[in-house]
Amino acid sequence: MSAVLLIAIPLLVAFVSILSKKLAPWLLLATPIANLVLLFLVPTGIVVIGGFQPPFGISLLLDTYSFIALFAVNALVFVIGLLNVKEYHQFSSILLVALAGLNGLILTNDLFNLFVFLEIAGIAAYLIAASNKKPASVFHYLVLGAVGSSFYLFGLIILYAMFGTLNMVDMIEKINAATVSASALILPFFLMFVGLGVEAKLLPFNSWVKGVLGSSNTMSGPMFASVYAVTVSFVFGRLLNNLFAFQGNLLVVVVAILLLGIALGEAMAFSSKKAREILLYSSIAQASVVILLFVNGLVLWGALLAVANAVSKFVLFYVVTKAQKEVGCDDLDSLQGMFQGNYVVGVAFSVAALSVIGIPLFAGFVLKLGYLTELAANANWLAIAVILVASLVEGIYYVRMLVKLWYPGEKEVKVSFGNVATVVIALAAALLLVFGVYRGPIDNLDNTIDSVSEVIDLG
Amino acid sequence: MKKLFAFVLTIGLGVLMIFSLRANTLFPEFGDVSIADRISALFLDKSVNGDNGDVVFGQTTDAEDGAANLVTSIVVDYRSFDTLGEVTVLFISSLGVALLLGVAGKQKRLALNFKPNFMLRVGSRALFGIILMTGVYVILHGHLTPGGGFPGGAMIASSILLLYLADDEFRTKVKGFKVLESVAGSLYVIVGLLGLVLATYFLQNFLPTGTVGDLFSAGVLPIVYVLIGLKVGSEISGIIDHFLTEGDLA
Amino acid sequence: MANLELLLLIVLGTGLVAYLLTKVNQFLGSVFTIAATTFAFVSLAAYGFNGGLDTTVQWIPWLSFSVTNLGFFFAIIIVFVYLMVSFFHPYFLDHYKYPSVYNMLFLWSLAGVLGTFFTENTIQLFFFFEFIVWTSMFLIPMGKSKKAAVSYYGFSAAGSFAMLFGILVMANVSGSYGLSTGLAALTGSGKEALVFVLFLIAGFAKLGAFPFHIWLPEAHGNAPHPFSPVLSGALVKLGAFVAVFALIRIAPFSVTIDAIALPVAQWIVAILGSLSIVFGTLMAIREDDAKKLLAYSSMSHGGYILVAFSLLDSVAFAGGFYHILAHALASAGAFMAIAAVARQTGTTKMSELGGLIHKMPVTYIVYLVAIISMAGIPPMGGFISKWLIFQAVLNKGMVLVTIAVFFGSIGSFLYVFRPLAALFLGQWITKYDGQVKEAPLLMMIPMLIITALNVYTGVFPDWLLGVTNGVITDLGYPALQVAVAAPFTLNGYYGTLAPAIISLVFAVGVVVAAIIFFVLKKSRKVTLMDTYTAANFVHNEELLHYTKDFYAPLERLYEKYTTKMRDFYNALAYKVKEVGQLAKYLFMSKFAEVALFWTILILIFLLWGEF
Amino acid sequence: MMLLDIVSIVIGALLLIIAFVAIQSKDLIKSVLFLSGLSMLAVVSFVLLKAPDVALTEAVIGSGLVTALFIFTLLSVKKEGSKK
Amino acid sequence: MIQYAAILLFVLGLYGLLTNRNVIKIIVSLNVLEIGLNIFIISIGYVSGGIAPILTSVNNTSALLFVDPLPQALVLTAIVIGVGTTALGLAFAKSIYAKYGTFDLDEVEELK
Repeated sequence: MSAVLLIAIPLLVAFVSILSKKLAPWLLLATPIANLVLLFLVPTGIVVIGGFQPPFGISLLLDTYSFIALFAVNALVFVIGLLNVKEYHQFSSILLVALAGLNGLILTNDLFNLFVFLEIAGIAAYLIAASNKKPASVFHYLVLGAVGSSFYLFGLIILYAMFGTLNMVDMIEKINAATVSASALILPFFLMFVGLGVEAKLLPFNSWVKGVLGSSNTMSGPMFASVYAVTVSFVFGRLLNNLFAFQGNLLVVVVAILLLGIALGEAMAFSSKKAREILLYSSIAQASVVILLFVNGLVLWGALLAVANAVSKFVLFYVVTKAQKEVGCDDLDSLQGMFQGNYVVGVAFSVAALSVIGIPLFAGFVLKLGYLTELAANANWLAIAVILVASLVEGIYYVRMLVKLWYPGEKEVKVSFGNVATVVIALAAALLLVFGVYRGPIDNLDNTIDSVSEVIDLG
Repeated sequence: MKKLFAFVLTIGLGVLMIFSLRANTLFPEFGDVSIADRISALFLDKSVNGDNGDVVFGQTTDAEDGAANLVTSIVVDYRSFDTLGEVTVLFISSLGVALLLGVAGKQKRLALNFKPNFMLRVGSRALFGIILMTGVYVILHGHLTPGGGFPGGAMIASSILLLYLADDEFRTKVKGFKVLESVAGSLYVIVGLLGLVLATYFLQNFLPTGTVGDLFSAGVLPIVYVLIGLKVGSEISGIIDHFLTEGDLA
Repeated sequence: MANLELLLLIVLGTGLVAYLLTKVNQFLGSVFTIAATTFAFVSLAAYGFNGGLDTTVQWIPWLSFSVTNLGFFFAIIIVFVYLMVSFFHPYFLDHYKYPSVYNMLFLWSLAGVLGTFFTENTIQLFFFFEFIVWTSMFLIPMGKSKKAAVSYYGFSAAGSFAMLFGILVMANVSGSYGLSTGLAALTGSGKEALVFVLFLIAGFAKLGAFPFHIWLPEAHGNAPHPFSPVLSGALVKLGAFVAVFALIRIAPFSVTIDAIALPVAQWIVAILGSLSIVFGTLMAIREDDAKKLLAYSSMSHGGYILVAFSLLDSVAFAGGFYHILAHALASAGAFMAIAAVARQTGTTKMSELGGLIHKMPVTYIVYLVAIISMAGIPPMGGFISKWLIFQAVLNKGMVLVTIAVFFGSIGSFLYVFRPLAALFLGQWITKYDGQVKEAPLLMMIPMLIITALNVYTGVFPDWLLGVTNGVITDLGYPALQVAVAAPFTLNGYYGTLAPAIISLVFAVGVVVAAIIFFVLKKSRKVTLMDTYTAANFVHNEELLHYTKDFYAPLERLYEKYTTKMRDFYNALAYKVKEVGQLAKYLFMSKFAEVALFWTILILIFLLWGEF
Repeated sequence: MMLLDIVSIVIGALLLIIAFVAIQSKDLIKSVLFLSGLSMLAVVSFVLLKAPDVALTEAVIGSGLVTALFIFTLLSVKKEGSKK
Repeated sequence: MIQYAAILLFVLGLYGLLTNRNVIKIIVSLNVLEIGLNIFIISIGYVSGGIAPILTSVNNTSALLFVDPLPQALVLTAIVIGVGTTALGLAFAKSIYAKYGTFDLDEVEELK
């Protein structure tokens, strides 16, 4: 039993699945489940591949941090697969490869290997986005993604030339050991930051998001907004805490990018009228918040926020895309009163939205309070102010949206969600509710995650 | 005007990058690289898992890695996991091309504008064989000489491309490619899993590595390279097929 | 329930039960809601007044409570308003889209109220604050307007987020989230001014005071009829609670203005409070919708409360606390009366109603008493509080504030009279012939209780002033002198007040008037058509009473400026939208090139001059 | 040594010129063909930099297959254009 | 020298992406960028006077000076990944043409 199975099994299944169209959807459903089971069986720690000890061979790292992400990703992929298995059965193999790529991204401890998995996940993402039937916007995504990963590779190669290693842990040790001037690291770090920033939806590099998520469907919407978002956040978190040492100008630029991303993301959402657009701009802001937390060294809170956002965004995007599909339009005005016949979905949607805003009783509140406290302890008042103002704006448009969706307009809107979807959405919302009230597990994690940076060690 | 601005901007960036790298004391000057400081120093000596002493072509046996081509040793042994990922990238690209261009319903060849004459047809058949054989050779000797699964597989694909070009009516069996692709890919993963089962680690070389420089040496490396070659060949052939056929849109 | 946390949990639980019961039967659910609020009120009152509320046993981890006189004072008033209003539920629920949710959220927000006032932890304060916001937020759109909820949420959230910021700063200074420890650590830390401003923003926003008053008429006017009394009588007071904290317990500037012996910050708040008074009064005067009119009056009363607490003086504090009580009762009474009218007629527009006194005499009395109290006329509670506030303001010698305070008082005569005249007096609207009856009995009960209390607070303030004195001494100020010279009197700076005697005089006057009106009645009823004034014949029954453009000449003076603040906030929202559009254009419009352009630009910026 | 320097300067300049032409050319086919040429030059530079494996791969995949795919795309489109 | 040419090739690719609005040209620019990057990576491993990292009967001892093989292995991977991206991009180009009848993204914007 080895954590590498989490990557190998989806890959093997993906290779096999192209042989039978009928079997592929079932394989898609079975694989994440198998992974979830495996996740609890495999031992944690460094996983050596090919018998070559790190830093020479490629190694993976399974710790509490990656465990959280893997759990979220596999569970969400299962759920998304379950809800779309009928309609998008021809995407089964692609989703399987995507799953392998995402698991790899989370697990890998090697910078070049990260690039390879970034490409796997990226290409899978282009194809998932292709299900929107908007080739031009996907092409846009493809170009940006390709450029982004080229940037990443460029930065990585410069680092290799400087330090002669590709292993993350080895790299950081060498960086710390060599007394490098901060300016020497600006170029590689920023190139890598941009490369990942494209996928992480950070502000100036994310013009693909509008085209892709703005016309997303029940599969691609949740896939990008929750699964990909959580994965890339975690990868970012790992790099930010184990590799990037932002200083001086670079730190200023990075923080400015993130703060701008938060503020402008919310402003853009505020100025939108279409449900999917509102959600996608809001998720831009949320992604920036998560990464801002990582930049500030709040690993625990960043990670948990990423997961909570993934769950909420899954609910929000699924409901909205489903409604869009049935109504044919996602203008808020044309969806008025859609929860009238769907109380359960409506409540779940409201819970998810309120959790994103960070309102008491829901998971988002506990997290918001947690990270704001930590930021306050670091006396990071600017970040707090921006986040608070942003959440104010966010709250206003979410409330506007909720009120519209609950109370009918002139035309009656009927959307049927089906039993499976209703149950799944309700469960997701229930999770948000439970973790909003019962914060025991979070308190327990406190210690384990804080020690993560120490766990990552060659021994 | 806009173009000039963009030009100045990008070239300026390039110049800045060059200056930045020059000013970077840790960044080696071109050609002035000290490999001993890099992890690849041990790859060259084949002594990652313990010092092996000198590796001598045709003499050293049972090295931790038996490939004479050191690039191959990295690609399919030291960093084999990357290569698995790389194969996956190609796999998913071909899946994607099929998804995007494979229109449901009857498919027909894209008619080329020229009519190939008899000579061309016969000549290309002959050439097909030669290229195919070269491809196979390149794959099989990947661990000894330059080349390997990727260029070899691409050669196989180009030989098939030649058939497409030479004959308007020609179509291979896509289904066959698919099976080949699937089997080759699965076998790669299975080889990796065998490493996990028979030895300790995923993708570990579980066969004896033989003498450096022999054709039958380097353990699983040639096997993996053959699989990669088959997979790459079939995938690229599939991509070509999709680019050269079109659905009955009308 | 002697244990506060248990009580809170029970109220939360009853919310769920109420939801289920209302699903089964609306009437049953509403009765259950009444029972639940009664239970909450009775337990709170029974244990609270004897100091028997227990907060030591922890049922919910992470929460900590403590009973203070201040908190208890606020809580008991607000829970009482909830109790009174719950009697209205059986008659209104069927109008609403989601009746069961209505009951549930009503009770949940009550639980939030219980949590807010007894908290000993700042984060917890924020938690319950926000909890109340979102539970009440969903109730508002069940009324007339969907937009009202958004502006309600917007301002409330702006306030609570400002408070959160203040809390974080405070925690940063003190190292813990304890309320009293935080406040204690704050003094001398150099961060008082910031925290003070942030807390005040929260107080102002929630109270609907001057710069943040936009949501008041929107939310109060458009909320469901039985929820408006809660909003105005109860939830607005959350703002007062926070403002009291900020004004009394945080001393931001050591600089004081010698002439009035007040710190600058308090002086500014007093000025802002006066602005609220003037603004609310002026806006109320020109309002046509009775509920919106009362909302503006709430704003001006919020101003009184702010002025009172900014004076740092025990007479003013007594006035302030008493005003909180009096206004809660009066505005609850008035809104309930309007709700009763709205239920029977279906509208709250003054221009569409008239002469209801013939059909709804009791409601008329309720409303009359409530507005008398609001206007600060004896013998109602509002008079006592205003008397105290006037005394304190005069004593401080603050000219502008004094003018504002008196202006507000006179202005309230002008506006509260209008709904009275328009709704109840004047000409009967024939449209409602045979439709309108007096409100049902169950609705009568709370209205009459509140009316009685309005009178009681005005006639026998001694005991209640004793309660407020407890609060004041807790805050570290000397108690107001009550019943020192004689029983039933209170001391201000300029003489003593004997409310009972004044009330007696008034009672005699009323009796005399009644005798003249009923016994010596010489009047005769004339139908509208029966007229020969000015040689004009009236052919159809037009509405002839003066409810529209009642104060037209006065209004004309400031008409132009009435929308200024609203315009400001609209412009603000519009600016945010514009920024969003601009950002979309700059970062989202074109294809890859835009992103690349920015990347290159940033890279050049980074690399420039690095070597 | 000198020879290598000169050769690399020439190749570097050629690379840039050809790349510029490939990017600037209005004619798509020309642009693709120049890309293929660029790829061939890259192969030469790979050989110069002692990377025969990469050179072989780039020769077969970069300049061969990729160009073929480009051409096929343009071909299929041209045919459609002529149909209309 | 060739290293700097590679960097310039990379930014030239960026320039192409900035200025071109034709789908095919964008993919061409992307390829230019990738070729530049690949040459750069290889140049990182170059050692003056080094030989290709292949053991043969002629140069059979590890005392000889080899160039760094690792960047070469990385470039092999990068090339294949580049092909995958290019093939996919071209497939998207074809479907853009099928849907909008043009390769020009400006016209696509208008047609939307």
